[in-house]
Amino acid sequence: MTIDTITPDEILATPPGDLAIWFFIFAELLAFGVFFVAYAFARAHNVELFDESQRQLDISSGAINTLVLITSSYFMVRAVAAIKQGLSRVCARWIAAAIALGGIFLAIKLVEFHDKFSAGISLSTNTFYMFYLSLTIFHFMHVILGMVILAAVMLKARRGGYSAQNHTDVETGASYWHMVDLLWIILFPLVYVIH
Amino acid sequence: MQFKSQAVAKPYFIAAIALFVGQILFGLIMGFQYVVGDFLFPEIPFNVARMVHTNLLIVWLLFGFMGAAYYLIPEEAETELFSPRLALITFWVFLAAGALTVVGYLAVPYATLAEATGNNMLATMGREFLEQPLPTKIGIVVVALVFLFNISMTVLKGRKTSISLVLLLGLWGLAVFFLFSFYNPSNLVLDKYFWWWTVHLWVEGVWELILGAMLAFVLIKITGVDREVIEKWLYVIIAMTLITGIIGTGHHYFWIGTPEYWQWFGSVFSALEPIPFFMMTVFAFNMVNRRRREHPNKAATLWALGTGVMAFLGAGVWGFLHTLAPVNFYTHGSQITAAHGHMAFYGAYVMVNLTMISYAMPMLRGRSANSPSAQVLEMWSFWLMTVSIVFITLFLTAAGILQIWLQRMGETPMSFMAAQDQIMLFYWLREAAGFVFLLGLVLYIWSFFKKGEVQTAA
Amino acid sequence: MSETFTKAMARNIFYGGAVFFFLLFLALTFDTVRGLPKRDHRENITDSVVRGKHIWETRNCIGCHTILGEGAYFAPELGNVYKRRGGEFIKAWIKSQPTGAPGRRQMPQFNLTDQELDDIVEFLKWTSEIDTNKWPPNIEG
Amino acid sequence: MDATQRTRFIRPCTYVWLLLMLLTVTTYLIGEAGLGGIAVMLAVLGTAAVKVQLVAGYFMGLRRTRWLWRGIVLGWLLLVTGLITIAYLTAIK
Repeated sequence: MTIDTITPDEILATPPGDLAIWFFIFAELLAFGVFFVAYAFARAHNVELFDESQRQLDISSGAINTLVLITSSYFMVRAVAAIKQGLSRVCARWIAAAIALGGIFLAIKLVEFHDKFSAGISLSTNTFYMFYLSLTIFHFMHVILGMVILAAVMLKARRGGYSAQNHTDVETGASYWHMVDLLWIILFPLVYVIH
Repeated sequence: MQFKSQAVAKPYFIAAIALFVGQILFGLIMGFQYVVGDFLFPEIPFNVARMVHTNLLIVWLLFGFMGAAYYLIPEEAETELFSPRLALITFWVFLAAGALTVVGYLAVPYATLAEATGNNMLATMGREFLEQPLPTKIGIVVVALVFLFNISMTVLKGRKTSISLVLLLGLWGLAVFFLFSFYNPSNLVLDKYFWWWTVHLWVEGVWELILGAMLAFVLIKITGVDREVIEKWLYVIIAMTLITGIIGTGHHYFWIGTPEYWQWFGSVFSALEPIPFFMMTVFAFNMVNRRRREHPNKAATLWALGTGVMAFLGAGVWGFLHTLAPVNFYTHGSQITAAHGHMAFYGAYVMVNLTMISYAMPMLRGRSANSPSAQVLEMWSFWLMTVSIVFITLFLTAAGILQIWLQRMGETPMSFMAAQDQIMLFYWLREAAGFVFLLGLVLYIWSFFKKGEVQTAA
Repeated sequence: MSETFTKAMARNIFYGGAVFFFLLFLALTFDTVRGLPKRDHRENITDSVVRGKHIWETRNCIGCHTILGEGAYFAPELGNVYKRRGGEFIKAWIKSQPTGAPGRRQMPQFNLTDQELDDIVEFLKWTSEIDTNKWPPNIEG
Repeated sequence: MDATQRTRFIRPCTYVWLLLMLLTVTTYLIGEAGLGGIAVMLAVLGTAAVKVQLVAGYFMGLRRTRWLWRGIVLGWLLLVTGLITIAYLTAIK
């Protein structure tokens, strides 16, 4: 696999997209990171309860969701690549595909939530489910917010609002979307798999 | 002072400082009642002195916010205030309502006051910080609406800057969340749940927007750094404020009957609440270091920098001290809470008001800054007041730790009163620090009257 | 910071973040309010408890005491006083105030009728049965 | 951005994407098999860490930025996974 070597002149001073979104990304990473660690230490106190409740989760839908989000994240990379060449219509199509996959993620999640809520599980059932529902709902809302951002960027891209020289918003939207994917990449194994 | 109508801010600032003095006097009475229990009993029982102390605090801060708005909105919007006459009318209405309420607290037993003011029709009295009788609460809403109408019209017909927009957001938010003080269900848990929507979403939500806007305005004027940079940082700071502060309300929902998950949400998000205050301190020092002009008003610069630091210390550090659920389990309802309250209110909201007043007052009197000798006096008052609040907070923290150790830990816990007797020393020390604070406040007032050669109006 | 960080984006994050977290807060509020009846036993709120809360407010007890840890820190916590002292003690205490002991903290005499005394005790009894996640740490409150 | 540079940017990301899919499937299989214990936990957590580093480096483009930005994400990642490992180790005992 050709790992592309970075020539020193290509080093950017700041990450792609608007630096303000990166303040927001780091704040979100901090908040989610504290929740992940809180989950782990809360589990340390009642391992049996966590393992037993964890087994009731639908692991396949969690895995599919991971694949969906990673692919959606990849589509955003292709969208950024497209706009770097000035192909704003192609870029808009890639973003639309990413949003579609985001929609699939939400759908799978809603089915999962429906099963849990109809089984009478709520935030107050037990500590595991409190963490499971808080983390996944908190992430769920981030996916929605991400899709709103991408939709805004897509509409402007479709109208040809971006070009090879001016496409910071596309990179900003992409960076936020990658963060949403990155958080789920940790959330899935932590909550669904490891015990 | 570029616009005539900015002069309407002057009475607001004067009233603010006058009520501030009243608040401190009643604070000293209460401080003494902590050590000599029957001081001024039954004429002014502790609960009455407390109502006057806390209500004067909030009313004078509101006067300060309104004065600040009447001063900076015309300058930001680059147009005359919509109606200076309306501003003066609401000034007298608000002052009268405040004065009558305080007289009501002091002259009449609270039960009789409640009877006489329609509390049986709509019971909204008897809750901390919201003890005002119904007519006063309605008066506050009317004054707030007229005030907001006045400055919103000014902004609409003038230049819209981020600072005036953020200030309007904060002030409209303040008015909206005050409406929850009219909701008083007979279920205590629901009552407390939405009581915090007025109290917490004020001081850890919309008031921080007002604080940010005022500080940004003063920093632009003092440092001359261009508006784009300062407003950019303002948005990042208040974004972090609401991101952490809204769910941060959860740190009040640990022990009042609300579900257990609030202990996780409240702890995590309120633990992040010091971040915007830290950013505000870095922002303030950064702007002053990169200043493009030497503003003659050194005192206001000191106040602006002090606001950042003390807000971070009082609201941020001392808040974090007891915000995590396992810690709060022991510190809830102890003197630790009182310690945080003092330094947070002073560091964040008292100091930003004093920053605004010490910047705007000379302008309102036709000069860019007070004479150097007056400014030295003002700086003395800054250090006296700030250091005394630090000591009040330290003494109350020590009292709180000892109180928790004696009353809530170990096998043989003491009763409340027994524990209070053991920590009397700290209450004496706190009272002494209170008098130092009063001295600082007197110096602050004196500095406005001190003569000395004066710079021309910049 | 150079222009790599625009005010427009910072403003969008402010509005986006504020709305996002306020919606999340409303969702949590909805869930809390829906789940409260099981935790605060509101079925036990009799007329007497309601009148008791009214007396608690109109005598400004919050001006000296704390209830469930919130209020003034001058006098004892009353959220669990019913469990600590029992109803009769509370009524006797209120009737016998102020103590007049020199230098001690004084509680005013509210001249409550027997009915009002029963109401305030009912209110404090109901308050002591709220599920406060095992707060306060011990009976001293 | 000409064709060659395009491939130099997209091709690695495509490979990274396939690798991420593969790692996800392996995590899923481990989870489906219900394997437990420290070794498995460390393996799955390690996989997640690698995936995060890939996304941050290639998808987010941090490989093309100053070391500071990658350091922040890497530092955060090490802290979070480290604390999780500690929590799981203390739990097992």
